[in-house]
Amino acid sequence: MATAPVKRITDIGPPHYEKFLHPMIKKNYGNWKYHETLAPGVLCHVAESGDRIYTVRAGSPRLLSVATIRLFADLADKYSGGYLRFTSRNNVEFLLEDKGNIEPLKRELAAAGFPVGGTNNAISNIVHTQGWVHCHSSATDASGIVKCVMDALYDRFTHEDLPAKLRIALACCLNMCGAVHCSDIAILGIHRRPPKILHETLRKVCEIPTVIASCPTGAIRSATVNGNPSVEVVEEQCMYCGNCYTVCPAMPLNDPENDGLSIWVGGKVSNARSAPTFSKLAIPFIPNNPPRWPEVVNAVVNIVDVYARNARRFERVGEWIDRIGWPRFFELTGIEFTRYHIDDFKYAGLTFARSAHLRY
Amino acid sequence: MATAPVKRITDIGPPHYEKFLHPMIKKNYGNWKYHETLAPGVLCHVAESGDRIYTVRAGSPRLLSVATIRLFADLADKYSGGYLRFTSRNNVEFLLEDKGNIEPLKRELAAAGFPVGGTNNAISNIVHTQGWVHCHSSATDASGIVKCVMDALYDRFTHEDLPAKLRIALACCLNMCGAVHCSDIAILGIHRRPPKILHETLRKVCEIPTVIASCPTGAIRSATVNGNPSVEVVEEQCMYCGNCYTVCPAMPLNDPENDGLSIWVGGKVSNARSAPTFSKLAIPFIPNNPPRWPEVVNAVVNIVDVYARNARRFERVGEWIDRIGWPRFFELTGIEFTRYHIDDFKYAGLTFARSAHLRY
Amino acid sequence: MAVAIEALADEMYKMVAETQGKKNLKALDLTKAMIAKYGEAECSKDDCKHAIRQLIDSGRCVYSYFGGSFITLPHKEGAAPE
Amino acid sequence: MADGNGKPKAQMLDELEKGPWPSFVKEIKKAAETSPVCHDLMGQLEVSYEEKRSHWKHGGIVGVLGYGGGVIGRYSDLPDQFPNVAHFHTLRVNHPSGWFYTSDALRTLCDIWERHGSGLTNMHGSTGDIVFLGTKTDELEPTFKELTEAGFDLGGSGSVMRTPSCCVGQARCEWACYDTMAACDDITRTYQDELHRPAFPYKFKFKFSGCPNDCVAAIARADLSIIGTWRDDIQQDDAAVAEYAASGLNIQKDVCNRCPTHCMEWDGKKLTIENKECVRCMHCINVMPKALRPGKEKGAAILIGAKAPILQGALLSSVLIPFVPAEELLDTLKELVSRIWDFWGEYGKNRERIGELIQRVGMANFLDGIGLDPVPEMVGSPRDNPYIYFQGKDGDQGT
Amino acid sequence: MADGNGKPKAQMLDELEKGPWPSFVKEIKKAAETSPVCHDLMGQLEVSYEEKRSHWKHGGIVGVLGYGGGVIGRYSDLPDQFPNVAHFHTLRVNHPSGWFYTSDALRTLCDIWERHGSGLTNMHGSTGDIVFLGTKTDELEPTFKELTEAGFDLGGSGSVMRTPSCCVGQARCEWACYDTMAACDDITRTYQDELHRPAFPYKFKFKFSGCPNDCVAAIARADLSIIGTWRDDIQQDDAAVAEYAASGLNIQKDVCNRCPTHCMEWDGKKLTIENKECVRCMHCINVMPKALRPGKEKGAAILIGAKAPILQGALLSSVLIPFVPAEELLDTLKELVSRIWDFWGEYGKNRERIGELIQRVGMANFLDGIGLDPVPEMVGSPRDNPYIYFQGKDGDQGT
Ligand code: SRM
Ligand code: SRM
Ligand code: SRM
Ligand code: SRM
Ligand code: SF4
Ligand code: SF4
Ligand code: SF4
Ligand code: SF4
Ligand code: SF4
Ligand code: SF4
Ligand code: SF4
Ligand code: SF4
Repeated sequence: MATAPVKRITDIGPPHYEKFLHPMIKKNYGNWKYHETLAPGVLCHVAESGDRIYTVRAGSPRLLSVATIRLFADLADKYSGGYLRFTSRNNVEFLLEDKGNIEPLKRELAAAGFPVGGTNNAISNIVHTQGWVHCHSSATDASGIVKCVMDALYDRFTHEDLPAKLRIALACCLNMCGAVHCSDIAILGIHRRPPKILHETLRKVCEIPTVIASCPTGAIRSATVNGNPSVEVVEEQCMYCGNCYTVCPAMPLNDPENDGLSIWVGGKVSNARSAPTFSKLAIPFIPNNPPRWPEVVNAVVNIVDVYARNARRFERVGEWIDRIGWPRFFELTGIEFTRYHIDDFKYAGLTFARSAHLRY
Repeated sequence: MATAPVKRITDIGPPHYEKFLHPMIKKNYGNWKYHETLAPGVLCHVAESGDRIYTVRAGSPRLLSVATIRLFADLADKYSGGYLRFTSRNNVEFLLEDKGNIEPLKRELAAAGFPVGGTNNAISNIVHTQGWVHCHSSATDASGIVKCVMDALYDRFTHEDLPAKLRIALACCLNMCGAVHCSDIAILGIHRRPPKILHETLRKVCEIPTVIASCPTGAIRSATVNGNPSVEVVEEQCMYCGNCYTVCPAMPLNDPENDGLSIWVGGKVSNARSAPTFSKLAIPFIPNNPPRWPEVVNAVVNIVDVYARNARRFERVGEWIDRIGWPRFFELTGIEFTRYHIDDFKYAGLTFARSAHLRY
Repeated sequence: MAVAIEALADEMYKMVAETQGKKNLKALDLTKAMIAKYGEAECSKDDCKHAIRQLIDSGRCVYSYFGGSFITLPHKEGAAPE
Repeated sequence: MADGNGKPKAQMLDELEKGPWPSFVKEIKKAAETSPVCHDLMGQLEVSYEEKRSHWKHGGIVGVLGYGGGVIGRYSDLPDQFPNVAHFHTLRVNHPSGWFYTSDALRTLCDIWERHGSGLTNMHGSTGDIVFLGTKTDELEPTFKELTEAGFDLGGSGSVMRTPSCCVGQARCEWACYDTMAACDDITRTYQDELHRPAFPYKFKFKFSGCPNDCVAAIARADLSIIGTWRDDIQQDDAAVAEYAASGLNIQKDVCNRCPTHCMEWDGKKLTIENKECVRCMHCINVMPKALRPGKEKGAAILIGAKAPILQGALLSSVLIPFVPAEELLDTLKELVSRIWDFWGEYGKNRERIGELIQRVGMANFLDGIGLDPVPEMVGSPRDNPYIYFQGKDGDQGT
Repeated sequence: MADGNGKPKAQMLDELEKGPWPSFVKEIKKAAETSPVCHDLMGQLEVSYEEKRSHWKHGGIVGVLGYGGGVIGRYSDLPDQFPNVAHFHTLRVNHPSGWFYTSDALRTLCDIWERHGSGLTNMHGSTGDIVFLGTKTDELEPTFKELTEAGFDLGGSGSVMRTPSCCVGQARCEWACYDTMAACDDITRTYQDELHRPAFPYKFKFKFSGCPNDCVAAIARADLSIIGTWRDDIQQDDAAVAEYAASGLNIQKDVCNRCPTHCMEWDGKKLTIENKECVRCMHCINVMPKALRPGKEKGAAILIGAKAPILQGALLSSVLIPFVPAEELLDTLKELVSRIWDFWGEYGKNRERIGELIQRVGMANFLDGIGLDPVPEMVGSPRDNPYIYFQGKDGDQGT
């Protein structure tokens, strides 16, 4: 590591956002009155002053090369006075003063392969994580699956014809980077085998008490291996959470045959109508099938389609299932209900059907 | 203990109910069509056949002398062909074929001090337990408090003017004999000090491992006292559940200064509208104040009155609170919200306010 | 060959007598112990049930209750007045 | 008390004779007229009132020959002061289904109890038994003898099947979806041995309610809660609906808006129920009993596991079998119960209720153990945590 | 890949260039035009695709001088095959509040990253950072130098305050009840030390949403979730309501029936909101933005404790302070945060998030610890179990 330069700058924080605000936004900051949607992906926010700012939102793969970022910068210079932003779901938004720039911008984006949409009752971008592109922990890839699923849901991004917003997220392991656990549909990478123990490495790089303490189910016990202190895993007690691997690199969980994905449904974040809630298990396991993961794509598309056909207006996925009941969700989607769906973790008892409210 | 007589009768079970059914009930068994309420405590069930059976329900202290039971028997002979029953809330019901008998029966019941009522949106009898009349475990009396509360709620028994049914129950310790934990209003006797340990008795009558295992919080440890094996209680870990006392008579919890009552609200059993649900803590502690327990009576009457004034039609207590929110419940009733109201047991996290749904 | 009910009862009685004052035994404990000893083929749950019934009906053992029901030798209760 | 038999006056208890609600103190005094035991009960109770504490002691061993349940032993800790209640055991007498009696049956019970005990009862105990409140050890066997001769038997206590109970059901209720009284009686009779001879890890309760109104609170306090319901559509009489509307019922507000699934629509003339979404909560039927009735395809749901809070917190029963046609109920129930009791006997710990055992081993393992397939009706919702124990060996690609 | 530099062709990845959605493979290829690192990334990724497993290894210790966060170390486990990604660390660059940029600012970032790394980014990471994806250890310090000179700094990783983030808020949203961007920026700036130098038991995240729609998912994934709301009545424009009705919106069905507290009434002409019962869920406002608006007395609720499921299951944040007026928000927040961090530092275990600590010690003890009074808004409902630890000494009669 380099030694410190004399005038090393640290702790300056990010640039102040005001430097990056469109003048019209600066002027009307805090004084917006209402908004309208002009087309999928195109919003118009109207200020108390009467000013109007137009937003054009384009889908992004999130993993961007500097070349593409420069393309966005060029488009911003051309159409939105050089002002743009990204959204909390990794879409890019151009902020236009001139309504007349909307169509030309959309055309250029289309030509470059960036769809406009994702607003209102559309499916927006999939919040996701690193996968095989960067993370050691991953039970599956992230970007590849997102690409395949969004290819299949492309029209749902460019049209706003769902009953309500539908948010999809993907995380490549149980750490669940992102708000996967509160998504209308979540795709989650999972391991299904206990960690392998690399005893030699473990001896060198891990603290045994920390490793033992890391296991939520107490599956890890100290053991002597080849005369050296190490650990062993009681396999029946392991539910493959990977926490031991996080604290100790000598306990990898990767297992090409048994790693794969699971699908979760019905979570949400907003407080609109119903309270925020976690996603629930829909499909316990789908094998990894790169490069196009057809089983995952079909599973997600199926759920989206069944939802689109059956839900009422303004019903998020979870709200729809609440109304029709889980038995009917499984029936309509054709998904099999298994022993794995029944909770056996901490709050298990509370998830049982504790009433005679029954639909047949 | 006596030795077995030659022809000892055992395992015969209860008398078959058919022997005790009114002929009209036998005739129309399973063929009732609908019912009407003629007056509080007076129901008329109409059979498909057109037959009508009239029910007159009278309140009872549950603790009955044979003298009173004989009085009921006499009244039954006089007015209902000798047929009567008791309800799941310990009221007595006379089953009349002749409508003309209703008023005379009511008059005689009134004269004997037994009110008619408890149907529909009235307060019915208080389900309760033994208290100081029979149980060693009790932190308070049962019958006495019930008497005082029902004296105060007498008009609510004889009138049906509440928004919905309101079920009160009382249990004299945490064992909660009865459906106390799912009542609109529950009165619960509680201890507030750890058990005392009678080491001499313990040595003779209790198994130490069983005693230690009985404690849900692990507060009991083995200890040597005066050279003999015994146990000790880590006082800060004890939450006075009394389970150790149940398995070992040498660990009584009685403590006149610290025993008392708590009030719980908003539970229900029926599946009507909302699912069955537990009662929640309203008042953590009220001291025992025999013989008339004015603080308890006032607390219950206050909750009933506030509910009666504010709830909408067909809203049970819990459903009403759900609508107005707990903050407003505490405000309207003037009950103080304390640290004890915040759950810290097994499912604590789930009871926190996990949304931005807020009323001000 | 199945173990005779009387023999089971005797054996159970012995267990109860030996553990009296040390450990309370439940009907299930006695049953499981007998099955462990003789195997399900020789000694069924039902046999054990009959043996226990014999033990109790004869007055040799009684049921006691401390938070749960146990099988014990007849004795005067600690709590009963002199 | 006022009869001057040397006991102190029960001044505090006297306060409880006042007021309009029937007084238990009056009852004790009535009984005292023929039973000296009741004087001492009053005396000891007055002391409890003064000292604010119970004066009873545990009792664990008394009972009738051959039975392990049905008697609760109780001793005074002031036996010198109140010798008549030095022993004060209760007998739990199994009530007839639905708590139906004839006046003669009641008198028979009264006579027996007056001869052998305090003459005080609970009609009934919280589990449903007729509770004979207070007698001496010596009187237990004679009381039992007279009871059985009169056709009554003891109920449960200890680690047994407890006295089952049921709502009035088809005897007087138009909503009963199966014969609760017959079921309760049959189960009670079938399992006499399990009721009287403790062979379980802990208590086991059955309660039978004829419909989801659950008038015996089965879902809150029975290990096995059998709750009547129906599978087809609500029976609807449009003319009667119109009558309710005409008579002033606000159908939109009081019926439709309170339907938990909002599956009803009222256009001012016609009520439409989307029965597929109805959860059979009973509300609309309760409000309009002449217009709406449960469907014709009747039966029951079987739920499992309720109990009071000791030790790990209270439990409500949860769905085990979503629907059994009324005709098949008893067979299904018995078949099921034997498998549940086997599993519980095998894996249950002392003082572990079935609901607690299920939580400990996991519902899926319990279902495996009793040979039932998982169905989505069993859950309020599927799991929301990713901590799944996958079964099967290496290389298993399935679920 | 097609450029024939001796690496195997990425046949599987090529499949991911097909289809209408923008392709990350195309992005990697674009970057590969100027960065040889990306060839090896493609190569290793193709191997992962073939073998269905990650080929990255943990890396824990790399970083820039003086900071303990902002860099995630990463090494290939196939370094011989793909030497250019033998090291492949990421830098987390703190984004400006609201993810606003000028084209120039973006170009500056691109230039720096092209010089020092793979030229691949995430815009943005799930926490909100600009993620510079992949470089060697040697390049970390030079990258950092150029970044700070350009006015950018690193974001968080490890046991630090993580990069706070916020919704677009008052910059472009009519519903923002406080200035999310200012709050986010202020907190980020105030706690630079906590962001860069790990001194906590574990990570700590802030997220700021301007209203209960919660467009940054604060309630699901921030240890401190600041969610805008209002205290007075919804602002209502009756004429605009009528317009919505006229334009075909079914106000009864789509607005009133979906209100969670059923506190709205629509008689066909006039919409009446019982504001006392409104829980500020936003639904009606969302549906009729021209007719309804949040009240005028604006501020925020502060919630605490959300996190992902490792280890004890996921948590949602729960209400800590029900309402703080917008003007007082930052002061209140800072005062609160210092007390929370003190408590956490005192009692938190390694890798224990604040939400887990609260569950472990109990909310009431936590409140005592940070000096806040309990209020009923903090609970969904009061406890339903009777296991209360009463405080105070013998003889304490109070509650
Ligand atoms: C730009 C963005 C905020 C930002 O700072 O980046 C944003 C902006 C708006 N949101 Fe959002 N939301 C944004 C992420 C979210 C999220 C977070 C997420 O998806 O991870 C949520 C919570 C999602 C959830 O519940 O799971 C979210 C829940 C909402 C809702 C509530 C919808 C509901 O019925 O549950 C509304 C109201 C509505 O759409 O009617 C809303 C409404 C809006 C409005 C209409 C607010 C306004 O008046 O400007 C904005 C345009 C919305 C649109 O896309 O139709 N926004 N919004 C985010 C765009 C993400 C994207 O690229 O798609
Ligand atoms: C890069 C990023 C995913 C992404 O592709 O966007 C990420 C990547 C990692 N996360 Fe994360 N987390 C990222 C946002 C999140 C979020 C979302 C958020 O912050 O809003 C969460 C869920 C919210 C939360 O904090 O609970 C999240 C929950 C975790 C956890 C589980 C923490 C927990 O308490 O449950 C871990 C495990 C850990 O900390 O050991 C983790 C650990 C990791 C590590 C450091 C893996 C590890 O065990 O060492 C990953 C490094 C991957 C890599 O190679 O770069 N990451 N992680 C996100 C950070 C980018 C950024 O700074 O903007
Ligand atoms: C007689 C009895 C059954 C028995 O076998 O003994 C009974 C009988 C009837 N119940 Fe019940 N219920 C009886 C205990 C219960 C219980 C159990 C309890 O209170 O412990 C419940 C559950 C209470 C709860 O949810 O906490 C109960 C919840 C209902 C309900 C649902 C009310 C609701 O809206 O939640 C109805 C429907 C109604 O009243 O509209 C109902 C309705 C009825 C009807 C109208 C049924 C009928 O058509 O005959 C009966 C007359 C009711 C009345 O009192 O107005 N019955 N009913 C019980 C009388 C107890 C008493 O003396 O007061
Ligand atoms: C008599 C009765 C109360 C009453 O006044 O009605 C009663 C009285 C006692 N119950 Fe109970 N329970 C009575 C119905 C209940 C009920 C209600 C029910 O059965 O529907 C419950 C709640 C439901 C349940 O079973 O969970 C109940 C839950 C308990 C518990 C807690 C059990 C648990 O698993 O949580 C205990 C503690 C124990 O078993 O050690 C208990 C223990 C006791 C003991 C035996 C006290 C003890 O620890 O030894 C009490 C004897 C009192 C006495 O002196 O007679 N009693 N007990 C009820 C039985 C009368 C009858 O047979 O009809
Ligand atoms: S979800 Fe797991 S595998 Fe994916 S980036 Fe986060 S820690 Fe890595
Ligand atoms: S993967 Fe999780 S459950 Fe399995 S041993 Fe590691 S820490 Fe324990
Ligand atoms: S609630 Fe407690 S004190 Fe009351 S009767 Fe039951 S066990 Fe005894
Ligand atoms: S009263 Fe309960 S918590 Fe206290 S020592 Fe006894 S068993 Fe433990
Ligand atoms: S539970 Fe149903 S069937 Fe039984 S009495 Fe109550 S309302 Fe009637
Ligand atoms: S029974 Fe309940 S759920 Fe079914 S329609 Fe009637 S009110 Fe609705
Ligand atoms: S959270 Fe509210 S204020 Fe912020 S962008 Fe979303 S809708 Fe607007
Ligand atoms: S904000 Fe939500 S709760 Fe309030 S009135 Fe509107 S829909 Fe109802």
